[in-house]
Amino acid sequence: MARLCSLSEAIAENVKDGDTIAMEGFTHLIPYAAGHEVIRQGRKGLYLVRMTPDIIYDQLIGAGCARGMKFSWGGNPGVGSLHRFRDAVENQWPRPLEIEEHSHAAMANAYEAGAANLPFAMLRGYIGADLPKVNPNIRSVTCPFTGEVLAAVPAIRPDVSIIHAQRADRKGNVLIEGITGVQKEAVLAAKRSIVTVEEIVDELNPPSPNSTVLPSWAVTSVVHVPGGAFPSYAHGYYPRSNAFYIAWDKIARERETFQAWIEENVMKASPEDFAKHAEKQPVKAA
Amino acid sequence: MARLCSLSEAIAENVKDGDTIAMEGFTHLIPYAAGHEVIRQGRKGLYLVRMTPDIIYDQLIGAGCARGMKFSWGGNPGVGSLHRFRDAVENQWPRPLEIEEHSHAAMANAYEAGAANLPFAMLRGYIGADLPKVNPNIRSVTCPFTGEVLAAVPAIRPDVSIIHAQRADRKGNVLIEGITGVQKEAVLAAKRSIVTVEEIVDELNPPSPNSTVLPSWAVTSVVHVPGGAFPSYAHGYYPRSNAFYIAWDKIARERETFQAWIEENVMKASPEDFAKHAEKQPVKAA
Amino acid sequence: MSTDFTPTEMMTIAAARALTNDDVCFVGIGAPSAACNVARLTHAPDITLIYESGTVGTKPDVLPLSIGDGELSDTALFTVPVPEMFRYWLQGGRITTGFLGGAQIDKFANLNTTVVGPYDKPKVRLPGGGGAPEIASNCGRIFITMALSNRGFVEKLNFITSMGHGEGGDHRARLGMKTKGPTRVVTDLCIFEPDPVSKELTVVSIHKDVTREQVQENCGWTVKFADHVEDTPVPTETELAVLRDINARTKKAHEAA
Amino acid sequence: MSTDFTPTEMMTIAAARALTNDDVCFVGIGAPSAACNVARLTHAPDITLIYESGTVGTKPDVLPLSIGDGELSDTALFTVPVPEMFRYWLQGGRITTGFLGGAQIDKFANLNTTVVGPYDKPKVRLPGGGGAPEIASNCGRIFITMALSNRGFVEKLNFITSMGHGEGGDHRARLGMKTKGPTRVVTDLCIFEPDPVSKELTVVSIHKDVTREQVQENCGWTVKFADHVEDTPVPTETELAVLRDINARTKKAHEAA
Repeated sequence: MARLCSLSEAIAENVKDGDTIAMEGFTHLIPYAAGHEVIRQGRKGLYLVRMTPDIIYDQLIGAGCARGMKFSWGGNPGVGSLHRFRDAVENQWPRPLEIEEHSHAAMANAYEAGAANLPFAMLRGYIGADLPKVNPNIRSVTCPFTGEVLAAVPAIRPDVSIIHAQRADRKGNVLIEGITGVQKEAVLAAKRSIVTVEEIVDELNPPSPNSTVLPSWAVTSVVHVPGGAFPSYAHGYYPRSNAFYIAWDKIARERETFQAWIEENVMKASPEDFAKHAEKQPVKAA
Repeated sequence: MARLCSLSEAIAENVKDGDTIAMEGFTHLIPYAAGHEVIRQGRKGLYLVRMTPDIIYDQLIGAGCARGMKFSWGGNPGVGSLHRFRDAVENQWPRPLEIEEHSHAAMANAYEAGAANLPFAMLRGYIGADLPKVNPNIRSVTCPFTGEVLAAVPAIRPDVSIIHAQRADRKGNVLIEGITGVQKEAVLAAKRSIVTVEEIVDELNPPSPNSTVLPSWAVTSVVHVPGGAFPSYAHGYYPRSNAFYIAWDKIARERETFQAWIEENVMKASPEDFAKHAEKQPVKAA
Repeated sequence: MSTDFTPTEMMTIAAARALTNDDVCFVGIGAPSAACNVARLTHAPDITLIYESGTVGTKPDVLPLSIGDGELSDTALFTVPVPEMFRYWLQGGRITTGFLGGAQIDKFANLNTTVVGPYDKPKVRLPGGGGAPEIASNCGRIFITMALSNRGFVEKLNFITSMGHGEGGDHRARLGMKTKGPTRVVTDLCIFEPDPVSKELTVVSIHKDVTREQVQENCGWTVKFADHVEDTPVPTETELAVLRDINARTKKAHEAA
Repeated sequence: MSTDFTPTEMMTIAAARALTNDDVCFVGIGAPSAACNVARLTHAPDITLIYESGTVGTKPDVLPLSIGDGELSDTALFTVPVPEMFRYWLQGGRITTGFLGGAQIDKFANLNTTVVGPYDKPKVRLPGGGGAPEIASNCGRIFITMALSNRGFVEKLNFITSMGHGEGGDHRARLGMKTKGPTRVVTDLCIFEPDPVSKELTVVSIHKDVTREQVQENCGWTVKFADHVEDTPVPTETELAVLRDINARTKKAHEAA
């Protein structure tokens, strides 16, 4: 059963130096507060996994927490480059970053295979593309019925996955709504998992019998962190701060401005500081 | 885009003699009205696919529509045997029935692979079981990363899939709620598809953004057939007639009583006759 | 303490007792379903019951006739598509206990629900495996419940639908399975558990007023008894009341519709 | 008819025109997203727009900054998990048109969004492929839109992120692909289509007040022109009004939050 606890406890108990870690959220519900707590606790040597390493991983990479990254699209969505990621790849600053690069389809299938306890995923993919030439973890498998050759990638099985969700009940059952990305798969594929939520409620009351629910017994820790997805958004709670995504480009461009920002907004801050972001109303009700 | 039409048109246009056909519904939302229309139109040589061939396929088999069947559990759920199925397998009456037998896990994965346009599905399955000895379509595939051997089965790609759902809008977008079984996969895996629905509405209004919806452009025909899932049930509309499932055991036990029932309730009946079953209220509101 | 109970009631209640609040249980229809819900309504209110129709955390008020009755979805925490049920939840290794019944069982707790007689020319064509082959291999452990009879408990199965302990010993481990397999078989006369080494089913407990001779007469192989065979505690009044209540509600509901 | 428009406006509108009501379109972010929504708000109101975040049949009122803005889910017919999007909908062969942009393109409409320079020691590390490799192979056809420039339209790519026509000719078919690949590349100066046989990108239409020399100056390879090169019709007042409206709403929304 999931343990309801503080964010510092959840990170301390579940995220170890050297872990393979997935913080997921496809633009929506990105667990920023948890990412900041990982930086504050000074984790080192993490192997980061994420389809779309955007600002959250730019921060972890720039803060020196990461030794490597598996990903399929690394950018500031709609804005441009991730400067800390580029600085690590191009100049090994603050340390070298080993990368393993896939397509979205391969990553999504690899999470799916992890959740399904399969050792690999297969897809009709990578045809005519150059990634298989530079990534030895893109192989092939032959259909035993038709002889067709398909692409194969290893399943993703993180030591720990971290996601943010709308709400949990007091037993630790979690509801996710809207763009759910690969979050359910990331949690089910992982050995341990942390879910930060906007609200803890008495009754989960999913709007549909087929809503996306993670039962308490499939989650390790549940933490109440209102606003914890800022500057991404929580469908039904608060909108995405596009302005922050645009502003990040300037903050992250230079090492000094980045470090000053981390010092001020991460090292000297706490999870409770995210609550103010939860107060904005979405432009449209969910 | 889906065509809204009558049931007789939908079956006439989409179900051909000799087709591989899947009528799905995991206890819930079984497309009985459509099955009866197939019998009324006298289709022959159908290759039936269904995880749980219960009464609906007992009727098609007894009526002589089928040449073969792929399945994983053939019984009258909670009641006992399918007497028409057994008569076909044990005595070749009214004609021989070629069978290909799988486990639920394999069938579910095979539909999933069909929907995903893969030639086969893999699973951790059939370990120590005898089915692979009698079914040459259970093979194996080796993980190109770990060397692990997994079971493999061909994807299911029906010529036509038929399901029943709660409602559609006037454009032909379909909503399915409750126990959704493998219906979405069956439709997406098929060349053509028919969805019978309890209601046609102006606005689909799914209760959750993540509700199970089949968009109009992924469906061939949508038909309004209230009560069309009787004696199974439609979540939110009417309950399962357990009494009919129990009664079927006696009806189907002898060829004569079966044939009399089909004559009276199928050959002399019409899709509109199902409407009376839609009037019963579920014991619990959905 | 009540003494007025049927063998079937004893079987269901004895089966229910092995379940705990922490179990995430994949429930077969029929006798397993009754046992799991009695557990939920007595000593294990927080048990998670899962049916292969995709219903997770279900709390039915009446026992389902089928694996996918509306009652299961109405009372579930959530309901997933069937492919997801078999992929993420069962194969994903999330289920602690699978609870199965069967038409036939052998002394290594292998089950047959496929055919009696040759597969190609069956004497009796049974429903088939359904979820059982992968429930048997992917759940943490397996409980089985079925009435003891010579027809059901046979020396050799015509067909292994789902593997228990195979040929016994470390057969499961040799096939790469990391799960425990059948750890308990509850009948209307006694309870079997596999011998720790040979894995042969061994009587560990006998129900009230049942003799060893009756057990042997109703079993198709030469029965092994444990060194110390317990007396199965008789049903408590609460257990019996709960079971009879749910059976009565169920009968009424199934005849009504 | 308006004459007061920018090359970027012309590009977006020309790109929008190729889409129809019957299209099920997988929309890339940026220029493709603007074009697809202009099509939806003008001549193709029933077009189905799909973003890789899992949003199906979305009708955003402002253009999303990211592929998964809340606007997309709020206005979608439904939203699916990302693995399902790539498995059932894209790989499932349900998408008629994929609409991509890119950092670099070659004359066979192969795209690079991965690296400039060697992969191991990149001069510029670009974001990577994202959905593009499988969009390019699994959609019925591909439209591409990007501004014409020497840096973007290059003789040889350092890296093929997603295959267009590969080495040209029947290269796609030889690799077993049954889809058409890129059928149109819309720039701010002209429109290319692949030659029916060689598959080399060929200018088929030039925008108003643009010369062939300008096209050549801004393209990194020796440009082929079709026998008959059309004049791209200038934007209509409706097209321009719709594009400017949505751009204005978008700017306001993105600066607000």
